[in-house]
Amino acid sequence: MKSAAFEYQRVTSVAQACALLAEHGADAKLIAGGQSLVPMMAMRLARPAVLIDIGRIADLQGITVCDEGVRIGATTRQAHVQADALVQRELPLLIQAMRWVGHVQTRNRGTLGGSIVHADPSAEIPLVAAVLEATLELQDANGSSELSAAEFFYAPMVTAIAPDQCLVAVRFPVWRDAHVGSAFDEISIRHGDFALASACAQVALDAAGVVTRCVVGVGGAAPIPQALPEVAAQLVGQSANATNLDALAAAAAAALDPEGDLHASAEYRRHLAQVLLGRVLRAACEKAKA
Amino acid sequence: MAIELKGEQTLPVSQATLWALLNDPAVLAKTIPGCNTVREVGPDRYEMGLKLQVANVSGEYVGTVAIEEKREPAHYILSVEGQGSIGFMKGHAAFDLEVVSDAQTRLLYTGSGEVGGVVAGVGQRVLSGVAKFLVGRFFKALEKHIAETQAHPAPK
Amino acid sequence: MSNSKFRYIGQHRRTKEDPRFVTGRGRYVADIVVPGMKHVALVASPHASARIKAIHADRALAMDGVHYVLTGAELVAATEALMVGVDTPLVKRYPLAHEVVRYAGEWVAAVVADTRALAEDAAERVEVEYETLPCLLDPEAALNPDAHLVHPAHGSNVLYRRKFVWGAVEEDFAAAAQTLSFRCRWARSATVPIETFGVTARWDPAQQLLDVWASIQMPKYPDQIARTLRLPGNAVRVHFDVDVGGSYGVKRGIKHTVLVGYLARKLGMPIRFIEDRLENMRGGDMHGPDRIFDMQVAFENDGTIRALKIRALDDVGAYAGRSPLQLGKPVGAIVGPYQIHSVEYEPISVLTNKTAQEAVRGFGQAPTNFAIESAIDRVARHLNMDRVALRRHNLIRKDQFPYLIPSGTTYDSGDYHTVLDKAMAAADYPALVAARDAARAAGKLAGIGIATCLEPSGGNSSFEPLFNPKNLTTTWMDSCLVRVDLSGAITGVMNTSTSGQGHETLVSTVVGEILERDPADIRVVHADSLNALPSNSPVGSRMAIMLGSAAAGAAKIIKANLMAIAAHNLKCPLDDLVYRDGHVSVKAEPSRVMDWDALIEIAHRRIHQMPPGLEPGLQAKFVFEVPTGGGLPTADGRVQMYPCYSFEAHVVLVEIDPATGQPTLTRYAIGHDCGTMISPQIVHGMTWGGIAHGIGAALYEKFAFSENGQLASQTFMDYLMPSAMEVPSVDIVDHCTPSPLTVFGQKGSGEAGYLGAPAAIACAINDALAPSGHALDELPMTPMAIWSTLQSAGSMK
Amino acid sequence: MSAEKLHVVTLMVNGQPRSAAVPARTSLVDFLRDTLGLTGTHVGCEHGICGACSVMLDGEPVRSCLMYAVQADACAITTVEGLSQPDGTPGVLQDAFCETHGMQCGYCTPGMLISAHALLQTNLNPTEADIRDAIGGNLCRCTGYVQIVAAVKLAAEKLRATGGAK
Repeated sequence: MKSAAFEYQRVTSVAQACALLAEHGADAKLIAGGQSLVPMMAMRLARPAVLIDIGRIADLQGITVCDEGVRIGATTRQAHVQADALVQRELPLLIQAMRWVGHVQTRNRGTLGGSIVHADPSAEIPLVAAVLEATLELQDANGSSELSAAEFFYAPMVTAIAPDQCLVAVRFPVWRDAHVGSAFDEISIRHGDFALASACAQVALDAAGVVTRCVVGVGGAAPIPQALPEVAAQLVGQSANATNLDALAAAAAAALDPEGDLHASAEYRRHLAQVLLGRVLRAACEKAKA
Repeated sequence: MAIELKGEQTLPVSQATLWALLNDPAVLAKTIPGCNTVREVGPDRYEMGLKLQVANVSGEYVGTVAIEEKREPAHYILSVEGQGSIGFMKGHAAFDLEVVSDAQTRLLYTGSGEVGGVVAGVGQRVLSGVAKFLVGRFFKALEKHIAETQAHPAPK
Repeated sequence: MSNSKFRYIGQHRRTKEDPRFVTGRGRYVADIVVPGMKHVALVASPHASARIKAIHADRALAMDGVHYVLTGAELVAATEALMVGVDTPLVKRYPLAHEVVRYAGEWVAAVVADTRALAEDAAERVEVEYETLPCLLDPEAALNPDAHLVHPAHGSNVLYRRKFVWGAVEEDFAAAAQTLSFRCRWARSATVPIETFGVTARWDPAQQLLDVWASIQMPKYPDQIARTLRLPGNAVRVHFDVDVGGSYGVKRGIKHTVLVGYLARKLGMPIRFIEDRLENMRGGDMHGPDRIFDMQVAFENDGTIRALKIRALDDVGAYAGRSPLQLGKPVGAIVGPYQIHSVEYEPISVLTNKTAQEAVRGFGQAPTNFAIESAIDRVARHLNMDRVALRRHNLIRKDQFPYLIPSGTTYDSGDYHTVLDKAMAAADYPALVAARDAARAAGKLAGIGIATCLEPSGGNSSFEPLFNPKNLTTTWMDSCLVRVDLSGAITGVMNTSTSGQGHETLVSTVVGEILERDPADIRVVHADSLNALPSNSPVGSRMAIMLGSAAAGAAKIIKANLMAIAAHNLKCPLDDLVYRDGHVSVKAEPSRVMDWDALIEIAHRRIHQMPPGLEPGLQAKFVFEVPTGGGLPTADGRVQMYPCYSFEAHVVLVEIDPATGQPTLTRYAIGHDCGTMISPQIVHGMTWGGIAHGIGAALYEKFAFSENGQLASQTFMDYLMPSAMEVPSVDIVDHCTPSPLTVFGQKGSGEAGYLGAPAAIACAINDALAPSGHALDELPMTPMAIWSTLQSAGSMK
Repeated sequence: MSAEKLHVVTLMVNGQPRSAAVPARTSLVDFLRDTLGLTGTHVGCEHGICGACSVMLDGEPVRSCLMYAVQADACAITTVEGLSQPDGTPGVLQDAFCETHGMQCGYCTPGMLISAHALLQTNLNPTEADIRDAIGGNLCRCTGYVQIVAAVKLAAEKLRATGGAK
């Protein structure tokens, strides 16, 4: 299990990375943490001719405040995201998700952006990005562009990112509402495994306990990390004590078209999605009330 | 791992045109995802080179495509078999062309495929999703081809 | 436990091997660098069943740094077929496929290159043309007369099938008040050590000698390598001083070594092959039993179990090896720890187009225990009887030992009721019941599992003649050599490699005990196979018994020699002398003493002071035969299988999230009796490890195949071994019923925990499911399987 | 030998500067083992699940099969060999593993020690749950983890008593 030979280039700027991507196109691949890419290369499923190491570009790392909330550099390590005080304060949902992401050893190397670009349909960080409607900052040799997370995910491990583009940062909106609650939950066979299904939600309540904003989504139960805006919309205007959360979850799950695999049939995944949606909606409402 | 696929797509061409397109190796070469060479090796039999790149996974396959059980202009079975460094793939799909109107044809497909080798052992979790994505790409390419050829009809 | 009669045995002492492991100084096969060695990568079949039409190696051979591409045709011509455990000479097997591939992942060609990476580059460029053949995956379908034949020359897919009837089975069934029957299934899992198999070989043409370093645990490994390579036995030197990174049965590696040995000799280059994880999972041939049990039980209304009928259909995959014999070992404990009057047992071993099966911890006993314990639970549920009471009613009583079971084996000793009581006390059974009932009241599913199981130990070969009448092996000896050098330092020499069992600690403890010298100062080394005394390797929970007894035997000779030297020099009859701490004194006159140094000095330098007839120097070998061994089976298939029977009683509480089917083990206790424990820390460790492994088999692990024979769980992403997050803390309560057959009363413990954990956990899950009226009879009991069962029960929320 | 381009990798390993030229595709674990001869770090799965190859990279535990040696250029690595006392005898954590017999075959042990070491760097008073979480990414097939958890507890106790000196 040794990678096929490749040419290695460590770059010190995004511009350099983009220039190389422009030159080599689909034959090149960016690497930062490599926690998903390296095993695929070891099995020779992935075999880029050129590996462009963006792991040391300072511009791609770091967590800062931005207009809509928090901006996280694409190659910021997952462990740093998890330990960051700003993220802990402003993005509780992302923090709740992080404990399900791999193991401490992989979080130390794995990057936030790497997980999003890898777009595993069961991965936690892409789900949070999709549900929170994060904005992805992309760059290529011709300049910068942006995509909303809703436009980003196409299929399992397939995204809108072009072969010559580099994800630069992800901007997560922060809710300034007075009463916000969020929840992330997941079923995996063992801790740290790919989720059989996951779900997360965030709600905001007004002083009367009525839901004013809501986002919700499921992972592992669709080809992509699936935000469910219609479900969220149905909750807005309802009391946080709404009794129809399970019905909402059931309706949402029924509309999903998950794939079955070795560990979970499509039917079981749909069922887990329903259970988890009910749980996270309820938990988010409870936390918002508290 | 076995992969089951089923679906339909309505295309803005007549049944006869669609039939011709689906029997044209040049069109197949253009629309089958990753296909880079097609060489006719017999009646309704082609040798095909495929370079598939889905996300991080890339695989090169060499194989054959055969068109079987032809019932012009409404039905055929497309069989594909390929082998490459990351394993083999094979599959077959039945295509049924239903007339919707003079300018519209519904293409119904039902098929199954299997892959073997490392991909099967490692990628079982996402194979079906990826296969569906590739079918989608095929139809997008076919629609694009139709749009192009309708705008600029190819000389006979 | 208190072992006041022993000085070192049974005491908490540090393990001899650990310091080198914690400092990164273990010496595993992949750590051994032989100058000039080249590396192998394999071309594996992507098809489960296909004819090889052609192999084109030119593109690979044209690459810089690539030395050779070996294919089956060459290897088949140059080597003998690998040994098969049963009498099926036409089920031929070679390290590389020849003409036909029979499972996905089977080796088709081997590439030799300067580095492993280059070898993999070249392996990708070897083009193989296949014509696919029908693929057989279902073991029941394998029995059909029109099934695809995995080995057409053999004429059938059945490797072994026999119906044993021990006792008046039909009469007992007819006379019993009740009977029940069910089917249960043990999934294909294995021990999957964290180290894959690896081997390096070097051929020395001047000496005509093949040196082999391997990650090995295999009886008669050097002999098999030599025979297969058509070399005399003394032309193969296996270095047993290689640390083995876990095995628990599976590190057999014959085909790997034949391949590498052939290449080393052919190419005149040292050759290394270390399996990568993909090669290991799909083509390492280390999958374990894959078994369907059809069980019938005859019993009385008071719960007395009269008779059993067991049909065990085992899917061994595409080749045989020793795997069919895994249906043989359970013959020696076919009634478990219970007084069951008669048994019918029909083991059937079939071929399919799957990865070949090899020995796995317990050699087939854990699946059998799972089936027997499932039967016991079903009887209890059927009679609405308490499962513990039912077991107590049927367990063999302490006063009944030695106890002869219907299949011809005598159990040496035991006190099953006491051990069960201890386990129940450790688990605080009433509290456990209360916790279960509280969980149920709170809307959860919860269940308690009990399993009382045997660990046959002292590994004998009796299953070989039982399953293959042409095989008349009746001894499976093991040996030890003990040497006291001129300085008085003691060295023990063992004759096999070790894969974590702590044999150096075992030998030093035993020798120290006999010679009354501190084991910390006793060195233990592993001979190579040309220096070694006979050994049958650490299989079948045998080393405490076999190596322990051999070491004790050798040490006793040393001690006797020291006594003889003292008697000669003190001019005193032996009976008047006393041995203490290595010094010998006259009982009646303690001041008349010859100390250790003086005795050693005489033994090594002063033959004039030696008693007549005693060899100078101070070393002794001892070859120990398996106690109770030596017999061949009777015509009706009765045989004394293993000598010593360890016992374990598991008590486990499982809670299941009714919404998701996800189980959690919330409490686990085990009562364990393996007689005298030589090193309690080692025994406890193996027991905890065995339970963790059993948790894997019960809940997580399965080599799953797709409909077209692809191994779908080829990596650790899909073959799920439990981590510290899944394995609970487990309380072990010891009990000691010494074996009357061994020198210190020890029994075996290498399979402890694993032999009962899957049974106990399955019973717990079924107790949790019982209120739904449904049962789950297939391992692993995954969340989806549990959920699906509940769905069918219609009790889901 | 084929002419694969070599990259010079220079890093600190266990406090010593080391440098060697290797192909870009050489994984960090192969570099440590085959190039530098530090065979204490083990290869278990090469796809990032088993944890046997864990090493400290700039003070944090990582899986050395999941990165290329070139990526570690100029970094500081601690392997299991670096957990010992300067004279090569076991450090406190290693000694605790010997005391509780927190291993059998020893193959997962180096990775286990690295993960435990990383935990104890930041938490000298770990609960059992903390310990299990810290070693949750290291598979052991021998021990059932009980004696490993006990070893880490014992090491924490000893380190608390000595103020953290190894």
